[in-house]
Amino acid sequence: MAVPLIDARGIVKSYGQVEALRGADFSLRGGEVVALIGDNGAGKSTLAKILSGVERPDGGTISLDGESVAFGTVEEARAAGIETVYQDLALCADLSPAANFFLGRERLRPGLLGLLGVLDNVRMRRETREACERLGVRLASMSAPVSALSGGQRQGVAVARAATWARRVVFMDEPTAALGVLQTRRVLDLIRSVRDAGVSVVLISHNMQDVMAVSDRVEVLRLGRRVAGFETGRVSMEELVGAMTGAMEQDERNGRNGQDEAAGRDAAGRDAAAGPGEQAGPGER
Amino acid sequence: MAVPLIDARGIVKSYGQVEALRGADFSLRGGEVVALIGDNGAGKSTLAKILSGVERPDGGTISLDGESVAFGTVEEARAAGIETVYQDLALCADLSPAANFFLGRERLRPGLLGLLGVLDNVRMRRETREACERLGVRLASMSAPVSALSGGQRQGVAVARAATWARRVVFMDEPTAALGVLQTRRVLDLIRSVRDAGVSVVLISHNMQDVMAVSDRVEVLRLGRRVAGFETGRVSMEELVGAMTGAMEQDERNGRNGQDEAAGRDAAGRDAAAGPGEQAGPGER
Amino acid sequence: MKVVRELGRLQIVWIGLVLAGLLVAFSVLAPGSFPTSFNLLNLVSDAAILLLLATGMTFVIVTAGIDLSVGGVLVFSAVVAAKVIEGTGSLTLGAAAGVVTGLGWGVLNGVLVALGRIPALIVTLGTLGMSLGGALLLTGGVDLRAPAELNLGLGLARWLGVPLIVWICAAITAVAGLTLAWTRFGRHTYAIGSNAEASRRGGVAVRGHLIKVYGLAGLLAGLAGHLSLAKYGITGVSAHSTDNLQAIAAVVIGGTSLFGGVGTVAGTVIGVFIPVVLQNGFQILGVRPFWQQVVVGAVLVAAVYVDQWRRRARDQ
Amino acid sequence: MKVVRELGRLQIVWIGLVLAGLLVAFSVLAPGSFPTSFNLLNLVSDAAILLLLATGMTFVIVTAGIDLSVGGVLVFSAVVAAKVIEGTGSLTLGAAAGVVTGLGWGVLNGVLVALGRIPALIVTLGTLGMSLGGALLLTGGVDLRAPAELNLGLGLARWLGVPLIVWICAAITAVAGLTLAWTRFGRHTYAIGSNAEASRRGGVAVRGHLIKVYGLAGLLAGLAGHLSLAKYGITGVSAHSTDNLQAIAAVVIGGTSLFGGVGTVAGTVIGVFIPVVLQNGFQILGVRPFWQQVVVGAVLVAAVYVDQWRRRARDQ
Amino acid sequence: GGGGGGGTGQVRVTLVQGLAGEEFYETMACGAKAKAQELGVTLDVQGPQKFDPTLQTPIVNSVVAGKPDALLIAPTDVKAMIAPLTQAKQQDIKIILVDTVVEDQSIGLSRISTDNVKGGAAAAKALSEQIGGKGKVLVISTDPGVSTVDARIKGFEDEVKANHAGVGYLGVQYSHNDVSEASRIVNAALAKDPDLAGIFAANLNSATGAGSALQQAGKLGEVKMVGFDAGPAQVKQLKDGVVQALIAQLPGEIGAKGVEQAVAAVKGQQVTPSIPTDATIVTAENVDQPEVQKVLYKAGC
Ligand SMILES: Nc1ncnc2c1ncn2[C@@H]1O[C@H](COP(=O)(O)OP(=O)(O)OP(=O)(O)O)[C@@H](O)[C@H]1O
Ligand SMILES: Nc1ncnc2c1ncn2[C@@H]1O[C@H](COP(=O)(O)OP(=O)(O)OP(=O)(O)O)[C@@H](O)[C@H]1O
Ligand SMILES: [Mg+2]
Ligand SMILES: [Mg+2]
Repeated sequence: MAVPLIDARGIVKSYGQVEALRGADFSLRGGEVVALIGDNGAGKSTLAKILSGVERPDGGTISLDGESVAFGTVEEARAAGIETVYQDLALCADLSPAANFFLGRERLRPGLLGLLGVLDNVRMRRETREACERLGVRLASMSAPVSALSGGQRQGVAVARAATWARRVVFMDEPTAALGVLQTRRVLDLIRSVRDAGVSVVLISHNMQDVMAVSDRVEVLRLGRRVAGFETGRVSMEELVGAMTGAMEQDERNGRNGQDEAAGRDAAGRDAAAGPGEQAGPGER
Repeated sequence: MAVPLIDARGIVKSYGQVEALRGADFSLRGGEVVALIGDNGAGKSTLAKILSGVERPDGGTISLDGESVAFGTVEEARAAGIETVYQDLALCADLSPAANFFLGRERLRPGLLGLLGVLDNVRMRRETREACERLGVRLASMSAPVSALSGGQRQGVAVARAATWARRVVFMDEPTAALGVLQTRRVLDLIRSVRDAGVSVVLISHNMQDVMAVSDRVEVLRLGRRVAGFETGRVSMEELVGAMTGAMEQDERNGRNGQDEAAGRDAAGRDAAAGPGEQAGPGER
Repeated sequence: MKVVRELGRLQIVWIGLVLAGLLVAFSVLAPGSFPTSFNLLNLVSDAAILLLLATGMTFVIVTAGIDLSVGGVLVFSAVVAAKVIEGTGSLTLGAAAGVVTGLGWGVLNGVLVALGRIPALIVTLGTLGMSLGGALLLTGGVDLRAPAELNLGLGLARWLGVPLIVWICAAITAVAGLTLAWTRFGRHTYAIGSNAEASRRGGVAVRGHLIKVYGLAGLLAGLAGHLSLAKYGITGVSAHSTDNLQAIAAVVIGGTSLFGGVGTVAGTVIGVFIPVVLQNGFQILGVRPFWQQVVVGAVLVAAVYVDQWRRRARDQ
Repeated sequence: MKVVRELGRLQIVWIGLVLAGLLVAFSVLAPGSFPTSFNLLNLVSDAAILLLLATGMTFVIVTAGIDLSVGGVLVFSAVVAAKVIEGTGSLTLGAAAGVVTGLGWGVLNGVLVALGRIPALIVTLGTLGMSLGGALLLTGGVDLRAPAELNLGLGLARWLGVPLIVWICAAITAVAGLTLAWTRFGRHTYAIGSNAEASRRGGVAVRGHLIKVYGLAGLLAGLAGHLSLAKYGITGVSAHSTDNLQAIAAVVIGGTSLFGGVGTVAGTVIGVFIPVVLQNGFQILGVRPFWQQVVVGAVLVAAVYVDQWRRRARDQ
Repeated sequence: GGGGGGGTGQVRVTLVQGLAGEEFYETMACGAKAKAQELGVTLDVQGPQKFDPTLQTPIVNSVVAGKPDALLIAPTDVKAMIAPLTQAKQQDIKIILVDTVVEDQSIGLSRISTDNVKGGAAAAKALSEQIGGKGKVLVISTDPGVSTVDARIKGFEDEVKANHAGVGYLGVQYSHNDVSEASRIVNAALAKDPDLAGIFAANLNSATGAGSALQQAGKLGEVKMVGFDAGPAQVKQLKDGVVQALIAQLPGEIGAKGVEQAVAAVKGQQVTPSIPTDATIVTAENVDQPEVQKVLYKAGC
């Protein structure tokens, strides 16, 4: 198997007194869907932000295609083909859906006007509407600002944007939290089709059905550390919940995941990186 | 049966060109859990805001305990014992969780200091922490502002707040969207216990499992109108999804809900108000 | 809370109607003196230079920033222009020097705001003091005079009966307005003001863009300095201490939010003219100076109130 | 983007260290003149009245508002106080009249902002013009004099060697600071500035609270007017046109965000003293006035930069 | 002997201007500096950014903290400056009042004052003469409440009312020291009274703005203008025909005399308690005469 697309080791990040990540590992190969799950406050969003270049880690190493990188700006991550649906969506509330969809990638008019930087609003609106409707999200008005959209409509715009622009990896931090039943299904379909197009997807979600439905692997974060990794086909929902809440490692009654404590975090991290055919046990706390 | 606690008829609300509600009906009796479901942009949040006094409707009537009211300020709704978890949470990002929890209801120090308006921060922090932990939400730092919390932690604060203060009704607009598995279960438990204490709950959710698990009745909004009402025990998830997306009313193959078109919206609304033992059919569009 | 941008467009209609209403009212009350081409032309001519400052300020405020330094930069640039003309004898070099000087101050503001992450109010308050002090140092506190060929040339030149300075300011304002409304540069300006963090995450080069925006405001202040030198024939070292507030007020009257993300140059144009027209009209009506201050203040609030009220009615 | 409130507390430590550094530096450079009780007392005494204005401004800015009218309200109140004393001969009545007048202007601001929903900048720009114009109308443009018993009484009185006016301003500032930090009133002030809509939904009486906050700022400006009348013996109709900017600058230097929700009165106190100390120190060092402007501007930016930089280092 | 100074024997004098960066006061500072150099004394110059006692008081306080031997000051208010100057007096600093005075006669060992009322009257005479004794005249001032400017206007008004019956006085407008504001005022005035005959611009920025408006309207020279002060910029305006007459005071001489008196006071020599100075009317005709050349202000030093 080739080197992982993203390989993050021992990522540490604290905000003042709060340690959001305490040495988290994460790795991702090309063309796979990895679910990143964990309790509230486990550090999932923080990890996603660090791997998207939004936040700078306090410690740890990140390599991309085997080469060590020091992400610290979004531009670098974007240049590497990484897009993200942030949990807080990161939309400009005063701008229209189309302006947000094309933010930083505005389409210009053809010809001289384009050279002068004149925007092609008609085209951008059309493309945005199309991308949203593909997700089943109907926008009542294309010129109303994002602040006038319903929660689900906003999320639809953010998901459509990331999926459209990603070339290698798309991080989706709870992309369906505000979406309706139909829209959620469409997003899961989208994740699959994006994966089929060769783009890796990292899905952060609290919905175990969705996780089971769409992911190839599941990585579990707890209190800022990776504590377990599973192959989706071979794990049950109860096991996932147990790993998230820490119930499992306390009683270790689950044979398949009850590996030796000595395997520990590092072992688990390496396992996960090695291939989807294996699954790692829960690490120590 | 007594008069409904809340009875809203023909609520109309437009924002500029966009008609968010086009004559929606809604009614609620004491001590019941009603799920309000619908596609993205169906107008659920708008309806919740109107019934919480945050927005003023353009048309329609609202009565509370059979008396017509003209909500238009949050104070009135609060005075009537109505609390709300807003979809956008409506927290002050710069303030601490405790400050948000007690916003507008600050606890003062006992004695003279209290008369001077001095806050009892210690007590407010303690009570906030307790209320959040009852939901399984751990707050790493009680003095950090809400902007430093994870998505789930924020939602936990908002849910705990509304549930703590509600005396008659609590509207919960997607209260578990950002919550983990455990926390979601706790919120569903909370909804039940709140109901058992005699407080009505309106649950807006896209998660049909949760809706089925906790609600007594389900009301369906589509394109700004109430299109169907069901008793939860007698409806399947497919039927709910069908009613939301409009698939059902198009082919009308579902006998139980395929009432005469003439029953129409008003009939549906009255039915729903009549009692939990009945269920209304989908209204016309 | 934030004003819907679409309505932002409509808003111009309303605040524009307020201005039109004022013009009509004064024309009715003083038919012989107010609506004369002589008076209106002078009115436009006196507002032209403020218009440049307010246009730059619009960009800055749309990014949720503020620029208090414009008056100081104007004076400093005028002094540099005057010195260069005096030294080289070339009007073109002088104009260029003034504009470049303004740009320099603007870029300094932008760098301190964007890279130093110091609040814009403090940065520009600091550069206001520095540029004004610098201008006084360069001149010893004694106003420099423009050479006659500038003052009598550019200062008095007319085209189609309208002063050249008005044409220049109007053209630049129009270009700036179109840039803000229709180009990528403008789009990024709105995006940063609406949500700087989201813009950064979206891949907008926020820092670079802020430097450009403050640079633009400085450049326009520099140009304003040169034009002011031409028009008034003097550097006016003590004369521009209220320029910043005047420009900010014009921008806000025009519907731009101090919290960023919303606003138009067209609104600013109207916002420049409302106080100017009020002042002119009341003076022509013979309102006593102290009363003028009172009435202008009250009418200003009322004008914006009408505008807000109409907007809210639509909003409901 | 918004500054963590907890760090807001710590920030005072840093900006306070900057002030302490300035005090030490000037003491070393001018050991015989700067750190004398005579000089420091004068320094405090000269800053006292601005402190009142800046304290009121802190509340206003924490609600994400702004008050440009303070200087005008100060003058108007001073004029009313002087007229009442002249008319009735009672100093107490005069003081009361001044304070009540200030409160009235503040409440007017608050009503227009809260109920009229007009941008605070426009409202207070309008009331600035109205109050200044009104003061000029009342006086005919000629400064009124305070009666000798006020000027020589309250104006010169000392307690424990410190001017009474300083005690008054310090006491009021302390009470205001404690109110903002520890009481329900303060909590609601922060809440409104942080998210007015969320506060409204949370049941905070946003409009009433805003009226109170602007009323407080007006009241303090009215009191400042009376104290200024006592201290300087004149109403100073032309003297207060930059008070608003000075007060706003002090508030922002002290770490309060113009976007609301964050800030402390303690920070504002330091923010008042940094420019005052700079000016005083450079004057004592004999720096020429023009250079002073340049240097004060530069040091101001640097001081806030140090503060921001330290904060960011912690933040990471 | 050099009182409370650094003990170096060098006499230290500080000049506190009424307004830093204004030509009148800068010229005064130049005159003072030249004289200080001549007498071998150290001279510091300070001044507020506005003509305003609340801004001048802190400056006086910090100057006094530095304990110079003598203080030359142009008090910005006859009453408000008494308190800080009394403090200075108590510190044994010799006080010389230049340009303006305070009410308290015991302050100021010497008072070298400009009579602004007289200057205003002179402006009225000059303007009346320019317009041939009849026509409407307008006054443009900076801000209300600036005592020196108010005095000029008062002198102007009184003189017009008393001695120039043919002159129609239109009153004062305030430009807030802003050139474009002054220009707007004159525009509106011309729109309202197309037969405007004369303008008295009470300070430089007002004259500049008014001149620009007249120039744009093509009424330069037709509407007569009288300015105050005779700095290089004003003299240029005079020569360009923007203004027809200037009222020149003697700031340089006031500065020089002030230093002379201060040094005398410090050294315990005889001082002259009161030295009034006069105002001169400068016109295009007399500007090149040597005795008028002498009174023109100098552009820096
Ligand atoms: N900017 C910040 N400042 C301070 N603390 C922060 C900040 N961002 C995150 N944290 C803290 O770091 C921890 C992890 O947060 P994170 O958002 O990564 O959790 P999460 O796993 O995404 O949780 P959720 O499922 O609730 O979204 C939380 O305790 C949170 O309070
Ligand atoms: N303030 C507003 N201005 C303009 N349009 C609005 C505003 N609020 C809501 N809308 C529009 O009204 C419609 C209904 O919005 P609402 O938020 O009620 O939907 P919802 O049912 O809650 O959807 P979701 O499930 O996505 O939260 C949407 O089309 C939305 O764009
Ligand atoms: Mg998260
Ligand atoms: Mg919703």
